[in-house]
Amino acid sequence: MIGLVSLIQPVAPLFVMTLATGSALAAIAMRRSFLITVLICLVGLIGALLALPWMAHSAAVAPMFADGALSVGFAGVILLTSILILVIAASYWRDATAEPREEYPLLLLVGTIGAVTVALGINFIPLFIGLETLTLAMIGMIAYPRWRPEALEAALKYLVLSGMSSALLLLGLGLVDLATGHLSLAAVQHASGTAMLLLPALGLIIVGAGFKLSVVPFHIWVPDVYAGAPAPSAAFLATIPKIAVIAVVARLLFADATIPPTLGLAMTIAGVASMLVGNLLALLQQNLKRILGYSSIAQLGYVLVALLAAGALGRSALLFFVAMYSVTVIGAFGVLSALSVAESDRDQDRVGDIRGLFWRHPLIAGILTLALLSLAGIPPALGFMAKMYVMAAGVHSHLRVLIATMVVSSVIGLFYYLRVIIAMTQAPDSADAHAEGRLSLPGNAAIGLIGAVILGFGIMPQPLLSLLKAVFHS
Amino acid sequence: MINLSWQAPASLAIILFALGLIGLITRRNLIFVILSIEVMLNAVALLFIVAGMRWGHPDGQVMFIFILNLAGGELALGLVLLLRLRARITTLDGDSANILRES
Amino acid sequence: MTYSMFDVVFYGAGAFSVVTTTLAITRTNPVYALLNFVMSILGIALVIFVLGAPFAASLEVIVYAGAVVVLFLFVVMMLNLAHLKTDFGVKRGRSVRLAVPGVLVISIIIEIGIAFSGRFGKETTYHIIGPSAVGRQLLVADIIPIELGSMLLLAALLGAFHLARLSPERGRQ
Amino acid sequence: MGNIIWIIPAAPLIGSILLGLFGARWSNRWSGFIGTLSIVISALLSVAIAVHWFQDPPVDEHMRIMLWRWISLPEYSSYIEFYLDPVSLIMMLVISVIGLLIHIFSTEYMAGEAGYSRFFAYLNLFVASMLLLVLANDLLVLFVGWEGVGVCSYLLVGFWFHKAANGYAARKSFVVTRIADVAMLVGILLLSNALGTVSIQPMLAKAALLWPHGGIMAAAGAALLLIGGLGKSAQFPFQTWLPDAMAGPTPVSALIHAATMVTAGMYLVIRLYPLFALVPSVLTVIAVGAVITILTASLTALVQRDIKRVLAYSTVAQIGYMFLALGVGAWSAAMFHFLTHAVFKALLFLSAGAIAMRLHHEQDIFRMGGLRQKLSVVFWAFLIGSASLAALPVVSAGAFSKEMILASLWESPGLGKWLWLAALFGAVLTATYIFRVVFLVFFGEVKTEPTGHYGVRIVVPLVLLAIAASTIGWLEMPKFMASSSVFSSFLEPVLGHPATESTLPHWVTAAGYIAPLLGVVIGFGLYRSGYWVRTAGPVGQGNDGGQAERSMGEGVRRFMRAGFGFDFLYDRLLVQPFLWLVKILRNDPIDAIFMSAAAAAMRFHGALRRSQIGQLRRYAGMLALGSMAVIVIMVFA
Repeated sequence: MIGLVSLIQPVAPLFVMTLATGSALAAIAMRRSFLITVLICLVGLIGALLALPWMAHSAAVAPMFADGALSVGFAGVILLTSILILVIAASYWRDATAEPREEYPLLLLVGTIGAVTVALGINFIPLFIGLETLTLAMIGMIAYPRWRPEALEAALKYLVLSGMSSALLLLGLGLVDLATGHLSLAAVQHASGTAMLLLPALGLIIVGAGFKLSVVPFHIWVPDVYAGAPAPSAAFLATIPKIAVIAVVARLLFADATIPPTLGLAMTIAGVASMLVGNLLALLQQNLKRILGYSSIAQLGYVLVALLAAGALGRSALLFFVAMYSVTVIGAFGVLSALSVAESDRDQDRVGDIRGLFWRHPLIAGILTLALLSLAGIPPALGFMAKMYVMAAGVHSHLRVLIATMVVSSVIGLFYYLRVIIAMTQAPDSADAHAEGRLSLPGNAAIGLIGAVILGFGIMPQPLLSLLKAVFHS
Repeated sequence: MINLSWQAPASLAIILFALGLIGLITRRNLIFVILSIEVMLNAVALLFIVAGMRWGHPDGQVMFIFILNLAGGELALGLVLLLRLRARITTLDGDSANILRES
Repeated sequence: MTYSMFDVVFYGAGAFSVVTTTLAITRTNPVYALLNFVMSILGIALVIFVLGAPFAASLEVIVYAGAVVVLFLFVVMMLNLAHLKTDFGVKRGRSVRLAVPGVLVISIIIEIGIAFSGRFGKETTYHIIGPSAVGRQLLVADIIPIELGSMLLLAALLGAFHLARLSPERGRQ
Repeated sequence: MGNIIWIIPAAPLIGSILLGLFGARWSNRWSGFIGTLSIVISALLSVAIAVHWFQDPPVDEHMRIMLWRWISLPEYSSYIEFYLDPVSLIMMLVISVIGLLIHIFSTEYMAGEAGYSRFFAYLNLFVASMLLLVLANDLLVLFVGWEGVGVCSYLLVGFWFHKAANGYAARKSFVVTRIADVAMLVGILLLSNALGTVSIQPMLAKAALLWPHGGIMAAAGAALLLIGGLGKSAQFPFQTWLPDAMAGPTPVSALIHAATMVTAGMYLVIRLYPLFALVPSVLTVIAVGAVITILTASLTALVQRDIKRVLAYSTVAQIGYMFLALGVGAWSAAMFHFLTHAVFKALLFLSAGAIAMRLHHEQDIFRMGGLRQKLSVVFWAFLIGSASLAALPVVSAGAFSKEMILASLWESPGLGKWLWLAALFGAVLTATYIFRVVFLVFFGEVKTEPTGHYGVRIVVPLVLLAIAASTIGWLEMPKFMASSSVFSSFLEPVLGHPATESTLPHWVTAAGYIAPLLGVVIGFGLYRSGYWVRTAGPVGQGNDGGQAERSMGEGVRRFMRAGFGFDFLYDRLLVQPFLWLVKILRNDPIDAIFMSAAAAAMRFHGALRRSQIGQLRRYAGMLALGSMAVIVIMVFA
């Protein structure tokens, strides 16, 4: 018994979620019920969240998993994000009764298992397995509305390109193994510089991570895949894998006080390019999902600034920014999915679709506005605060080029965020009448909560900061 | 006496990987694109075997098994997507799957 | 330097798999390509065997040659693709584009070659890792990742299952 | 008393949220009521606080009301905190009271417009942001309000969004001010980084302590903040957005683009004046820039056809006077001119709106005329406003404030006399262009017949503002008249004693009073001679006047006929150089800089877009190239 506990406790959240997956499968086998599946998955996610503190206090250590506060905190952020996405997704699929939809929450749950594995893993084996579990689950989620050719195409693109990036990543891991004989992150950390093989290996690992983070030059797939995926899947895609990978990178970078100069150079170039390219590409875009995709490219550029800004300030800036980013992005995609009908041929993702939204659904429009303001970094919203912190951390670490780019790209970015906000206040195109989704109570509650978080913590961020501090510095 | 060093098989793996990459970048037919990914994964799997050989640890083979795992999963999803897209992409031409793009 | 039987087998099988892989990715007919791919896999399996990993070699044959390629063939048959000959999609006279990936790949090889030739001398360490060692590693040390591997397969299964199912009300699509 | 101060910005904010959420479902009447009620609350509380302040001033003449902690970084913290001192008290009073009058006016003015509740939602939000701006104790909170008013201005200028030109104007105003705002944000970051705080009072104290007089850090910080202020206040070289912003509804022009938001730049400088006082070079820049602003804007105003554009240019010029005062360190003179200007310019804009209401939204002064009898209320209102703008002695409020500025210019060392001369010349021009409007609109024959009538909600604000515009100047009178210095002594705890010791030569004072009269006379003379009508310029060309090319002989004839020598002189001295100026300004060289930045962004956008071709193979190739690049960096860098 003790043996079992010591086996389970260090990976308790994974255990809980796996259990939930099994139960959900069994439930589906007995009787297909969307509601029951969603509830089981929800219970699994919440259970995993509750299991986190138990795991953190574990005396035993699983061989390939971390128990540092940083990993636990990131796992918590992933689980919270997943719960929100699950609620939004449940409301999105609610009316799609002609299609079997029980697999969707399951895929989401399995994907979250993968992401938590990545966040917790310190060995390349769980990192790799987790990442690929996440990827395969996401392909299923992207292609889930299989009656939409766009969704299938997006899934295919993602499959091929992520397959390629996984192969490159694996090549890097293989070279690490070949060079050092170890598959742990520590092998890279401590052996760097001793073996020639490690340099290209590290480069290839950056490629793999960069693909999942969608920083320039590995951003090329983002707009197409986001645009093709159904809104909840896009929300998942835009947040979960990124948080998971950021967790790994942060653990790598924050463990040492200094960042190797070549790595720093690569990250600086990627950061500058991401901020500029992301914001420039979004300028005249008419598709909201693409806008959010491009915006996420730019936001990840800001994340790189926070990652490069070493020290306590950079650390808290990173955590704050990641929390802000995931909440905000889910809010934006949540609004899109609330407005969309799953069974239709496309989501309500054109700028034209939300024209006049303020007069139809002021609350929903207000939340989308808040989310966009947050992404743009305009004061009352949480995003301003997060950007402030990142900038302060950057200034503190003398990242002049990055900070200058950040300022310039923010100005460019403002244009397209405001364009969307303005569109919401304009009179709707009467010619372009379309089916708009009914709003469900839980979905609305989730979006409303997100809106409250963005505004509330934007004005009064102290509680959030204390929370993050309590979680990450415990 | 065996005097095989690790460089030669590792180079073989890299060459196979490169072939897969070439196939992926140049072929239009999606069957070949997916085949190329399999080639790349296979090559990487070989690389892990080589690493295991060099250091004498079973991790290489463990990774090999996981890569097989991934290759199978990815293949299944890729092929089923092809089946679904068949109606739209009559010749399985990857270039013609471009509804999603900057117009 | 004397060459042992192992060396001969390794170089022979390695060369064979390179040739067959090249053929596999350049055929226009998918069936021929797959047959070449099977050949290449058998060659690689031999290489793996020579490298002292008999368990992995057998898996290579069973899973890749047995399952992966057969799955491919099924799909090719279902799609009735054998007659479709999609080429590289490069118009005549514009083969410059083909040079780009060529240059790219060659430079990757060169880079890694430089890395290989770095400071390593010729090592001749050679370990045979039998199935029992692998099994112990898998089921004792890596028990959690193995379970997670099942999650990976489950994710693929769920997706493939959902996508492949005929739509109940919308009919075939 | 102070602990309820948060209600003052909160009430309009809540009003705006309510209107935003439910306005579409409410009747116009109810929307207007809620929109106005929220401002009534703010205005009453502001007045109550002011009264209480006079009866029982707080210790140290200021109040700090902390609400909660906003940002806490290791180096510095920022609090959501309000700071009330005489300066912000006056700003608060002006914003809430004039805001209230304009809200009342709007309930009638906007009747029948689509988006009635939307209008009040925006307007309430604007008032809330503006109040936040002036009450902020902290540069970051101030910046929040700063951005908030910018967004509201954008929304309100583009209120009639179905016209493409309005959208363009809105965008232009936003882009231009935004560029300035970036400089300001950088300035704030610089100051916070250097001084470790953004809380205004401690920051100023630290700056005075740490930085030498004329030091480079102080200069950089002051200059960056100044750029932000110049942008918001539409001063040279950012003046181009304000005339275009007249595309918005007239009450918006009155509130945002005349009385309150555009003076935020001046407020910023006053709030931070100890910082600016450290760097005389920046002050000189302010003064010289202000002179350029005053002269170009006044000259431009002289040839406008559109009544609102005349007022817009005059706003630019009047804010130029405030900045001129700032440039010579006459802080309380600037504040005083802000106060009077807010009153008379709001009055002028509302009058213009009232005229337009009755004339089918006609804004061309050459299609008006003879409205003196037809619209007598508006005539008197506009006349009082004009007198105040022109600074006619004794009868108007503007005279006292402008005189105060002129006096402090004369007394300031260095460039002072030259600045005084320029300002005096500007005063002549001011009187000329505004009385040109008065004569053309209210005298002569009727060109467009007015229709409809005014309700009480139009008349009451006009009357109240008109009374204020003629009496508010008595708060501060020159020594030789009544020795009333209520205003400057009220501000003294913050801004120090005004520099104006009555050592002015009498002729200087006299010149200050005669200049406006001279301007009126010129305006009248040119009106009588028909010069204005002849030089009206083509219809619909906003900033394109002075087309008249005159022969020498004709000029002499008109000189004889009109009995005023100014016509010819004016033509040669002003119109010809002005034509040259207009030729340059027509292409808007400053505008071109802003627009080329936008164009460059678009160029990049187009180039990058082409990479998103949608083809998998191409994407794979790009991914491979990217990987190559990373490996190259890692291996060879």
